[in-house]
Amino acid sequence: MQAAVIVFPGSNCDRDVAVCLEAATGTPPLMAWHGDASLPDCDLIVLPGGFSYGDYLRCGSMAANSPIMREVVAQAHKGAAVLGICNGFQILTECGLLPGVLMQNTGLNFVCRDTRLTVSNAQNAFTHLYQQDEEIIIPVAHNEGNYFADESTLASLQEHQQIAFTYGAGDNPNGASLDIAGITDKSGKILGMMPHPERRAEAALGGEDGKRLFTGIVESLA
Amino acid sequence: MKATINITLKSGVLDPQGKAIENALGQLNFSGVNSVRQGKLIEIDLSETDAAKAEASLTAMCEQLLANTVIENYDIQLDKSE
Amino acid sequence: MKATINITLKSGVLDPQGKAIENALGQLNFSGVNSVRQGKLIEIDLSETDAAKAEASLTAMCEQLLANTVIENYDIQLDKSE
Amino acid sequence: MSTRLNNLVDVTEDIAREHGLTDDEYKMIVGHLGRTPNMTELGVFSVMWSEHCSYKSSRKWLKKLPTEGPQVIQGPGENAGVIDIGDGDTAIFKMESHNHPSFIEPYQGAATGVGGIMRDVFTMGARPVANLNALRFGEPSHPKTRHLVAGVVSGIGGYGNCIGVPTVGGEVNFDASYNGNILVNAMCVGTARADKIFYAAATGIGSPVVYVGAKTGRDGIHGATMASAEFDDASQEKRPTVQVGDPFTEKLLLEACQELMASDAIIGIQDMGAAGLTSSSVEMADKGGVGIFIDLDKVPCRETAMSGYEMLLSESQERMLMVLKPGREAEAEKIFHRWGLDFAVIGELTDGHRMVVHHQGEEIADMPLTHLADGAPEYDRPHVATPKRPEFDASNVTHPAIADSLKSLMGNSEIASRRWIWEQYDSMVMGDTLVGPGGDAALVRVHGTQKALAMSTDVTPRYCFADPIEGGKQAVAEAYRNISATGATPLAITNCLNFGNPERPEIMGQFVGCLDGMGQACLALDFPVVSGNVSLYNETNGTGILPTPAIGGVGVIADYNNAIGSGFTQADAHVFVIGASHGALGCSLYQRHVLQDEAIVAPPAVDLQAERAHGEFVRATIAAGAVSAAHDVSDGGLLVALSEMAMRHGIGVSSQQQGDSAYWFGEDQGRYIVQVSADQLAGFTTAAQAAGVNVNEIGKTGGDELTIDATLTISIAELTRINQDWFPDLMSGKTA
Ligand SMILES: Nc1ncnc2c1ncn2[C@@H]1O[C@H](COP(=O)(O)OP(=O)(O)O)[C@@H](O)[C@H]1O
Ligand SMILES: [Mg+2]
Repeated sequence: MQAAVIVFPGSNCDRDVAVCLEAATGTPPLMAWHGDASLPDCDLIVLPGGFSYGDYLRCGSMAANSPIMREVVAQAHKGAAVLGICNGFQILTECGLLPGVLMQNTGLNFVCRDTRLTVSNAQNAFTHLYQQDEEIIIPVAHNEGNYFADESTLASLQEHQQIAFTYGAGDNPNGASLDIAGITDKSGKILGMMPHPERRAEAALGGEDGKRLFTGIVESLA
Repeated sequence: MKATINITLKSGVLDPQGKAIENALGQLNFSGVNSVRQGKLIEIDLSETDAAKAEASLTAMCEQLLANTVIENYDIQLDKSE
Repeated sequence: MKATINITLKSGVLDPQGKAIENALGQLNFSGVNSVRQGKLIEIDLSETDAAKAEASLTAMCEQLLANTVIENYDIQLDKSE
Repeated sequence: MSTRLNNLVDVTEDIAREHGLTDDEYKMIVGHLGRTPNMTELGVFSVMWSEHCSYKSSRKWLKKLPTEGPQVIQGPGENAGVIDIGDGDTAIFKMESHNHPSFIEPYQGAATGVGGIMRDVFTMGARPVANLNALRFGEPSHPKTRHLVAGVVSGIGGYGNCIGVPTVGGEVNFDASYNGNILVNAMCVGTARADKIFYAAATGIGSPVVYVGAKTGRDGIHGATMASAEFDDASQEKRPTVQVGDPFTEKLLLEACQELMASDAIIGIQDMGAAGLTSSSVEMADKGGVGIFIDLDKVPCRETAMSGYEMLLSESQERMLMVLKPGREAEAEKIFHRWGLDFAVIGELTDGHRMVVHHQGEEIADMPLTHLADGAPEYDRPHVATPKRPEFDASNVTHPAIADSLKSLMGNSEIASRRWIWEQYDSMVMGDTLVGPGGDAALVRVHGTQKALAMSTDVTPRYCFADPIEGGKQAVAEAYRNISATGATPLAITNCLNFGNPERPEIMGQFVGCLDGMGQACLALDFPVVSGNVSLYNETNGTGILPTPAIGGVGVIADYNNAIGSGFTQADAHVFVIGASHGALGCSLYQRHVLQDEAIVAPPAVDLQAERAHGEFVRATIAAGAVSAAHDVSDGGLLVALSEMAMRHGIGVSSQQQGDSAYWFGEDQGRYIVQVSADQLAGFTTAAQAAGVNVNEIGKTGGDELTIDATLTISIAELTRINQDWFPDLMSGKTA
């Protein structure tokens, strides 16, 4: 199985997620540079957290327009699984692979802390190792994680079971609509989420709740 | 040719920054502030001298990069004085 | 009375945002972009109907809160049409 | 202003004074040059001879600090200190102030402070792995405080979060003495392999001098001089010199430098910090014993028509100067261009120990390097020792009920949870943060190893004010204690010495006293100084800040699985106090904030022998598995420490110990509270006897309350609420 992590200038969770992918697959992922116009065929493409291009205009907007993203979109259309974490989620919405947009946190501050998440759909390619409605703890770290979409988009997300994770009651760190923490496309193979599963994939770092996401997708793709 | 692009949130989209400014103005005892919205201002200096061409190019920039049309409107003003 | 406040960086102050947009536009093959600067746009709706008073109050708001006068300039435009 | 900053203006004594030079200093410069300096040369001399760059008031005393030990690879004198952490790994760290810029523009001031200290660390070949910050603000109720706190915190977060280095610790105090002069001290810790450390010294006549990073603008010209001048109300006028940080560019610079450092193309490298191109080129050439030629026409500029003076003194951020091996320029250029950064060969090393600068085809400066680098006069400023204070007078004091005092302390500005601050910092990025903010020392794993670094910043300014010597000792001892409480071995410290105007003998006396105390503690605890920074003239309208020698300590634990936390982890465990409790209320938070007694009395004395013995005992019992949680006793004394241990994981504690307010809130030094599980009890007490350490069982863990028989019962939930609410309430304008 071939996994790749896209490295944008300003990505800063690329190494963290590579460590988790290597633990799950047994081999280090391919680290793909943003400026490359081509990308070997991949089974899983990860857009890591960070501040791509400084996130200076809108988070993820410049990365979404980078050469490598044309490749990522093309491979996604051919069926590759895509995981966008934090900044990666922002990039996925900016490039249209996922609907909606991530706006500034309603608290107006960057927030880094553990959050309680509910696995709202434990059926997709990423989440199948969790129990439906299981509560897990995964940290967030972002300034723009407030998921927003219009009413009809939100209704459609619900209808097609595209909401993968929601923040636990009273634990929404950013004001996201419907407490949305992560969504997928209709196929369930493209997942974008604000919380960082790679930061909770090892007991020494506080817990292993994030680990099943990586082992889960690797199993699905095997 | 210089252009100014105003990027504002669509009405109906919540604007926490605007709201925060509104509250802060209240705390500073400015009264009679009915609402505040915050947007972005982008000033671009283009080599293009033809207004129509400049406008077309700026529109493309807004659509592709500068604005997220899911939540934002944009308004292009060309400074034709030069 | 409605007002629009444009807040821009003073000249000479580093504008990483503008620079980044400039680079991104270049990557998207928009040519002839000489420079980009990014600022803020604040739209305020005031109860005040007297233009002079509104302007005075807006100036105070800019000085105290809206603009960081260490590095930013502000420009107030009143919409007198109403 | 820029029109005057060029060589068309003739230098006069008045202009020299405007540059912050005394008449005598100016005469010395004329003497060294053998002529009147031109404007550019005057600018260069003035920044190199500023307090900030030359340490002219502090050098004499800094030299007395212990800086050696088997663990020290590089002590003071480089961009950052380097210590050996075993297996060929090193930790590289330093702390630096950005006080004045942060007062003028809190967001950018703090952000560029973080950016600057990170460059000091990665310049040496290290990858930064942790940031800490020591902050002091004015009274919570002061009209500027909230704005400054909000700006500084978001600036620190804005920079560190973006570049992707976790901010894992720090400290915050509020005191009226900082109303007009906040302190923002940033510390960065990095790691590198011992055989891949880079130094500033430039050697090899003819080697190319290379500029990389961001372009040069008119940012912060005279920033270095400004940091050495007292504030007055008119200083608002100096505003346009504020620098703006660009963390994205710094991230690119970090990655590009790391990539080039993997090769052997670099001879010397130095970040452009205070006094920018000037100080970096002077320092590199002087350390290498060579001369340097610079052609300013090659310098990448962001603005038009910059004079040579402006280019040399600009403090634009995110820039580095390197000397490469001849012939390696192309390969280096390729790397920097790939990262989208400027790269320019701007000069070369020369023989003769001079700095020669050309601009627009003309020679605009020619100066002897020795006099620039080390030529500033060293001042032995008059100092008067701080008078010894009386002991705290306990007679005639009416003590409130202990429960009320505890609640008041838990919700006090000095003890209230700092969560509001540290939730704005990404404390977990890089995937190695084992213990982030909120504990004693932070613990960060050395990537890919079993080792972890323990880090803490500490100083208690109110002690330093009352007794600089004891306060200086205490700051070092507390850092030692915080690190020991995790199980890690304290190895070395950095410092940031924030004081008022050194031209006032009583301030100089504080400085001398604090350094004396620090030095004694460093020696006694084997905890040498490897880097640091001095910030003087922290005064507004003649009122100085509390003396604030912030200490940043670093330690290591060989296997992070053996490290422990500061909170109770189990019920029915035994709780011991290590060290004697005499009820020292002098300068305690209890005296200040509960009794509202502002009298300046003697702070608790620091027994360095006991500190060392207790620290060694705690580490040994942690290593032996006898102690499963440990917390040092500091601000607020025993009862506050117990509460903190209970709140951490919501596990209560009950005590039969009978004690008065002095017992529960006294701030005697050298103490820890530890948790010992029932099956480890015998081993623990035997070890204590063998070590001759005073241990005293005061209670047992369990339940969800803090209970002291016949004295108080408070739920941990209530303590937590009181402790958590203060900061958000302050920042939302509810209190203050
Ligand atoms: N208080 C101090 N204790 C020990 N070393 C110090 C102290 N202050 C400064 N130094 C050392 O002096 C050197 C110059 O410091 P500084 O000017 O702050 O560095 P930079 O040029 O990076 O700004 C550094 O090596 C620093 O570690
Ligand atoms: Mg330096």
